Amino acid sequence: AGEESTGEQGGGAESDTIEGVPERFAGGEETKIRVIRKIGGDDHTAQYLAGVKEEGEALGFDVDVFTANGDTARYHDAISQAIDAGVDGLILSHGDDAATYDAVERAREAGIEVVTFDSIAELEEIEGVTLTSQDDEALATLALDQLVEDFNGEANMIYLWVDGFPPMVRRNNVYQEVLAANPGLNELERFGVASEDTSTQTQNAVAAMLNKYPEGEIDAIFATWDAFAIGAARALEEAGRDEIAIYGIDVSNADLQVMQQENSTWSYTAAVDPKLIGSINLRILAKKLAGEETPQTYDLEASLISRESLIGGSEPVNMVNLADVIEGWGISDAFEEEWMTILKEHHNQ
Amino acid sequence: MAEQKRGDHKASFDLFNFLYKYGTMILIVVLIIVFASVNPSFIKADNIITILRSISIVTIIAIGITISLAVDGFDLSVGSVASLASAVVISMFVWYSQPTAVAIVTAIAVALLVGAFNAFMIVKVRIPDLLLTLATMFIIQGVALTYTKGATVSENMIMPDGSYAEGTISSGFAKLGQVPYIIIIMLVVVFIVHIFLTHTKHGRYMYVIGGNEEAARLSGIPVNKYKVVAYLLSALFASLGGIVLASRVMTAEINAGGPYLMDAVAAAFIGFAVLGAGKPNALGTFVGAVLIGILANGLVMMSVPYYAMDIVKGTVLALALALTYYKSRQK
Amino acid sequence: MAEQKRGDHKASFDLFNFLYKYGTMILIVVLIIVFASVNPSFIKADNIITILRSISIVTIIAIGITISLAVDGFDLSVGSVASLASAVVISMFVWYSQPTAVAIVTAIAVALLVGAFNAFMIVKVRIPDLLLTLATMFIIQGVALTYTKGATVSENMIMPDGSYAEGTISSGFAKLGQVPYIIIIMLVVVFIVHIFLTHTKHGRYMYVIGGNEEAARLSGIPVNKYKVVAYLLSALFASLGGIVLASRVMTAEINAGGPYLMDAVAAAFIGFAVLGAGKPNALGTFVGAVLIGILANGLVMMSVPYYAMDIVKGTVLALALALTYYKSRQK
Amino acid sequence: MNLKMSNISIEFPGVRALDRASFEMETGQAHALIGANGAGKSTLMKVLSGVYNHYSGEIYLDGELIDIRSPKDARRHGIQIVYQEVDTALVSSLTVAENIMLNALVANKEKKLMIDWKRLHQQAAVILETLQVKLPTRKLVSELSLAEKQMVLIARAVSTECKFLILDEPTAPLSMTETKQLFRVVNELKQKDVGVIFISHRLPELFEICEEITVMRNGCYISRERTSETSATRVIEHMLGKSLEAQFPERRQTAGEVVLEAAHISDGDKVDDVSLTVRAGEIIGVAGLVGAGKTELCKLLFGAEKLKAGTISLRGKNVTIASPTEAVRQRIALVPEERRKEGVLVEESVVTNLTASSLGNFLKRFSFVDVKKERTKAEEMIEALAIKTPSPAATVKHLSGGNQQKVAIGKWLIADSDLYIFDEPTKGVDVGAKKDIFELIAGLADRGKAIIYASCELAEVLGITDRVYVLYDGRMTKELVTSTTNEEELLYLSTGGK
Ligand SMILES: Nc1ncnc2c1ncn2[C@@H]1O[C@H](COP(=O)(O)OP(=O)(O)OP(=O)(O)O)[C@@H](O)[C@H]1O
Ligand SMILES: Nc1ncnc2c1ncn2[C@@H]1O[C@H](COP(=O)(O)OP(=O)(O)OP(=O)(O)O)[C@@H](O)[C@H]1O
Ligand SMILES: [Mg+2]
Ligand SMILES: [Mg+2]
Repeated sequence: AGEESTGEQGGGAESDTIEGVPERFAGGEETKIRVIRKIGGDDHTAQYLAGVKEEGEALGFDVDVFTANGDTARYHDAISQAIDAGVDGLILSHGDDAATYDAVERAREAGIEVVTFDSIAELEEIEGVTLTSQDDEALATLALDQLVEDFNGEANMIYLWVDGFPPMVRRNNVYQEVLAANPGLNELERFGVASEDTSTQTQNAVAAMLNKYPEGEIDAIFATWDAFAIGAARALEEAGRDEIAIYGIDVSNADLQVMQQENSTWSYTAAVDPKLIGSINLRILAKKLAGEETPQTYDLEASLISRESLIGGSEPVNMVNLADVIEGWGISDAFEEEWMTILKEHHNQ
Repeated sequence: MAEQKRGDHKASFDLFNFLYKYGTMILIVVLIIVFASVNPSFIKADNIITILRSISIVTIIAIGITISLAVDGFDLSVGSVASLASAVVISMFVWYSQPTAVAIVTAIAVALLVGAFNAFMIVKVRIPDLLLTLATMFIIQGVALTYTKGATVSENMIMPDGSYAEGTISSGFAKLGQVPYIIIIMLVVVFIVHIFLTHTKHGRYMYVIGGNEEAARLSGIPVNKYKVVAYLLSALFASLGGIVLASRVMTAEINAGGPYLMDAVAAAFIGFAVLGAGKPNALGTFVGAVLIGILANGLVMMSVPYYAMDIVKGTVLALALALTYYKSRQK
Repeated sequence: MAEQKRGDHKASFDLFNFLYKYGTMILIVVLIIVFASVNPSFIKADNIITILRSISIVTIIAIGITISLAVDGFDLSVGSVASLASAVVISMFVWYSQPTAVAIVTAIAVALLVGAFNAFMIVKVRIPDLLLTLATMFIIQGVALTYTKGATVSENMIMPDGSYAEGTISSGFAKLGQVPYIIIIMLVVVFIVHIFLTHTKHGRYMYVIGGNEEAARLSGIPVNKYKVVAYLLSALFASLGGIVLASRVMTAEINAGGPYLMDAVAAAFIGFAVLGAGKPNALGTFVGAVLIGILANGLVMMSVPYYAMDIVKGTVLALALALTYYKSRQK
Repeated sequence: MNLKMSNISIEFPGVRALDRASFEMETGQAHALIGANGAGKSTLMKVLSGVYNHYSGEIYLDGELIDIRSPKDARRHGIQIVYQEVDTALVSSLTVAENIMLNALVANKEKKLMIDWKRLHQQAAVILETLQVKLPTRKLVSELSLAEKQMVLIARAVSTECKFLILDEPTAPLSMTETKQLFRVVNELKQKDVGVIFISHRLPELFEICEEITVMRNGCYISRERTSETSATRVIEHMLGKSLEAQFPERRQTAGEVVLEAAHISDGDKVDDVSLTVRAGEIIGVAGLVGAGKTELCKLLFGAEKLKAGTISLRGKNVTIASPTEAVRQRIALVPEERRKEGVLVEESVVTNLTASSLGNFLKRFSFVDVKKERTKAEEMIEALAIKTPSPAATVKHLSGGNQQKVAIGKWLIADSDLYIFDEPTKGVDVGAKKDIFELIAGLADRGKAIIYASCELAEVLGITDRVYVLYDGRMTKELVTSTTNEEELLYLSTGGK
């Protein structure tokens, strides 16, 4: 503590410069970051945004977050506004429409650094943009491989999937491949909606399917989104059909809660920590602002969480202590630079 | 209109009268027959319970709308009130470790505050109900989001300060959303409100106010008081819907109640004509919800692609309306 | 009501009259001053263009609603019609490699079919507009979803048979959604509909019908014809909104138009009172949209958390309504 | 020109509203059409103006058979109508000029797309001028008085070719001066060789303005005579099918203790410093022209308007009547002027209407309505008042005007109030039903009820009341004892004389 106080007394002029960090941040001027996400209203969004905001504020940035709740034009309004406002960095999530290309191009022309998450692939063509994504292929493969293994490639399944979103399209591609490779896999029904009450609608729909297929006729449910998996899990619980196993994708606190419930049939879920995605997105952006090298694309690694591993311990598992159960969960030193630690410490005082 | 009477005369016109009264019922029966013949498990007890369970929340919320319609009002804020109630009740358990009674009472109290705000603005400031409750809808949506910081509230969730939420949802509360309780709650709500609206003085007054407010006022009926009560009841049932929803899903998802608005409105409107009531009524609302529930369930059973379901749902709704209104209002 | 006249008497009442007429305008000015003083870049040309662009689609759709309101109707299906039009126009380019004119004309034609369906059911089958367009909303949502098989339509998309879509969106079409064209389109729409409603025979007939349908019929105005036209126009502007939206985002996402419904309704309702019109009017609707747009933009500028924005939006809406209606309807 | 309707029949469900009715008249004169409530006057005129197309019978214009099946047909032949309920024909959200020029605009042959607003207002102003009516053309119709609205409709009627003008009960809501104004306009029209068909329940004015009179009863034509060659008693006999004995019942004077005393009350707007007292068993009149503030005074006493100054005491105790609910609790009853809008619940059954103000007396436990008790009481009342209704469960909107009024009164009889306020209870009611209503009111007074009777029908006020307060422009000009005054004095005071 003594050192610090002398440091502060030491040089009035230098008090503003921080040692050992890139020039860009040494002066301590404000760095304005805008995070704009097209989809909203789900837990993934809340965690992702929390991840970006936490990491950014730790680094002393001024982070504003916004979700357009699925309204594409509003999404673009927000991007335009950010460009007008002259922010330093922009993190765009779910820019899956063609117009995102122009938007990013304009941002780049205005000298704004851009990192995107789960957005259109064409953005690669733009100089200096980093495209990050959850590795959807890996997510789907993890879950489906487990399913195939558990049933030796012979199962009657319900497929919960909705079209219209790039990650969903990618997950479906894997699913189709796995189906083709395993003739014993048989899709009985499929369902999926993307709305504000996806989980409840799924719950009702799965309940109806359960009545249609009596015990023994369904082996597994493959849910390509946790909102589907939650709905399915509740439906199974309500119907007392614990013979059906759910293989899901994505995870949240509420999901972990459901998975850990007694008699829960949600056996596996493949996921990337959404909060971690947020943090890494921000770190990449910080590196860009610092003028450092960044890759053009980065896929976040996926893990498979099993129900067994969750209920093994003594206390309930949530998104924080999930790291204790799943190796490598929630922790990544990807793009973590020494100067970031210094900067965080500086702003932590 | 006086023209409606004409139906008494000719046999051909009686058909329309008949359809007006029984159209919705017939449609339900036809749907049941069609679905059951395609897939007999449709009419098995399990599935009937599934259907009843699936409509229970919509019905409870729609009953609230029915009451606001009875005084010729309209409450668009019910969906967001349900969201808020569900967030409050779960957070009471999870964040504040409150007992069940406190959690439920708090959620209802918050909803009643919203109802009181609606009533005040409509009755005193005289903003047209549709507009005001539209504004309230936005406000309460935002309040619910702000309250939960945009996150799903669930057991063991991580709090802003990094600690865990330690509260648990009581097992008693968890029962509310399960069969048979959830169905019983719905039936009790429908029954009570039906009795209230058709057999008590207060219900009678509400209809009278809905029919002609000025005449009701000059008959000595305390119009404003009843309107306030109607909006309070509307908020009460919306919060009950939200609480049952919370119990059914054991989490409070963001804007969880929002999507119920449209279905609840549709149920209440279909209910107008059921048995020729010609005005908002609890039994009719229930029948409307049943129609919507049967459709949603039967279509899944028939493996109709999800994206085509809205078409069928909308078409049947239009059909129900056409049956009800065709000729019945004709000159 | 005769009571309104009293306003002429006392000075204190004039204030309310003044607020009724200019309340919304004043609110807008106050908001501009507040936002600009917090962040001067709010009133820079760039940001004003951003605001105008952001409200253009809402305004175009709200103008359609305004026309349906003018004949005392209501069209809830505009959001889904916009979705459908956006899906059709993009698919015409991407799937069928059609020229711009064909793509646009097809999208409009499809929307007009929906408008004609609405009009037929409302005018001939006599289903109340609110109910029928609610049903249509579901149906068209489903039709749009089915048409796109639930997928986003965009250039180079993968078709069901595994091949790539080969069509491209013409650069001419891409311009529609860009500044200045998108703003020009909006202003032209507002201007034309304003002229149409206030200065042409047809517009006046619509107001007459909306004011007193029976009187209009007895005067020999072909009421049904105008109602049909109103619903067609409503669908037309909804599809125009959808087309502009498609051009702006260059893809057709599922249910892309859905979120516009509520904002468009709010804009049209706020517009009622603007300049004391007392009835749905195109300029008022534009002012209403400006109010909403300024709010949305200013709140982002002020770094209001996204989840609290709805609160402010709802509150200002309520405030605008309260300014408009308080005392103006008082006994 | 000669207009002739013959053998017109029309049926509504359960009602044969017109039964081979006929009617004949010439242009250039006013022709009265009279009959009891429900006789079919309005229906006949609606046939003539093309509202109904499912009638049988023929219509001739100058001996030539014409076919009228739509309002357009009627207008093409120069037949225009001003409806009994003016609001049904006006667009209140639009201006005077637009409302006047509506038909002209629609009929306009030149297919111009744009509206020339300046010309429109000029044309409207010209029409108003020819009728010698002063009205700003840019005013919204919603801001007009009832009489002004009527003038707008007449102006509209003459804006296009008009050979026959039907006025259905135009004077019912008009004041004396407004009626004079209307008559002037009618005479103006006669000069222009327009034939005016004049429906009214006020016999004297028919004799004043009309050359001929046609009487209808039960959907049938009864007689056509020149007014100069017949008399009121003869016309009434034709109307009712029997002669009418004394119209006003005998009154037994038994004024008891003071029930209501209002001192210097004002509503800050229409009613200004009014004082009055009513005793038990007494009928007091509130006389005044339309617009004098009678309705407002009645509503003020009933708590339906806010009291700004003054005090009201009931049975000797000062009270604040903040709402109609409070008034009912204090056993005050108001039979309002606007029957269909305020007096009855048109969409509800007769039973519901009759018990609306006293439902508290028909309850079981937990506020459950005792349906049996309620119905029994309603049936009693239906019988006592001789309300003509198919059943107690019938919807009130299907009843005729007079019977609706009886329902509106019956509601308060069941509530058993101490003070009854009647606001224009005989408006639009035929002479036969009027007599029933007078008897009812007198009966109430005989049973010791206090009664306030507000009306602009000065003759009726004189006939039924014990004392009269005259209202002029919201102020009470004088208190009179009925037996010592006459119509001239009332009229003089009502028009501002001191
Ligand atoms: N649209 C209708 N449907 C059913 N019955 C009707 C209709 N119009 C009129 N009637 C009936 O026809 C009869 C004649 O009614 P009409 O209105 O012509 O009477 P009126 O002579 O004008 O009476 P009033 O003096 O009360 O105005 C009444 O019994 C009335 O109930
Ligand atoms: N602009 C208007 N439009 C419709 N009705 C009106 C209008 N102005 C007045 N009336 C009606 O005409 C009647 C007389 O109006 P007002 O309140 O001015 O005078 P009043 O003295 O209370 O009436 P009255 O002398 O007939 O009892 C009332 O029943 C009122 O409802
Ligand atoms: Mg009549
Ligand atoms: Mg009056």
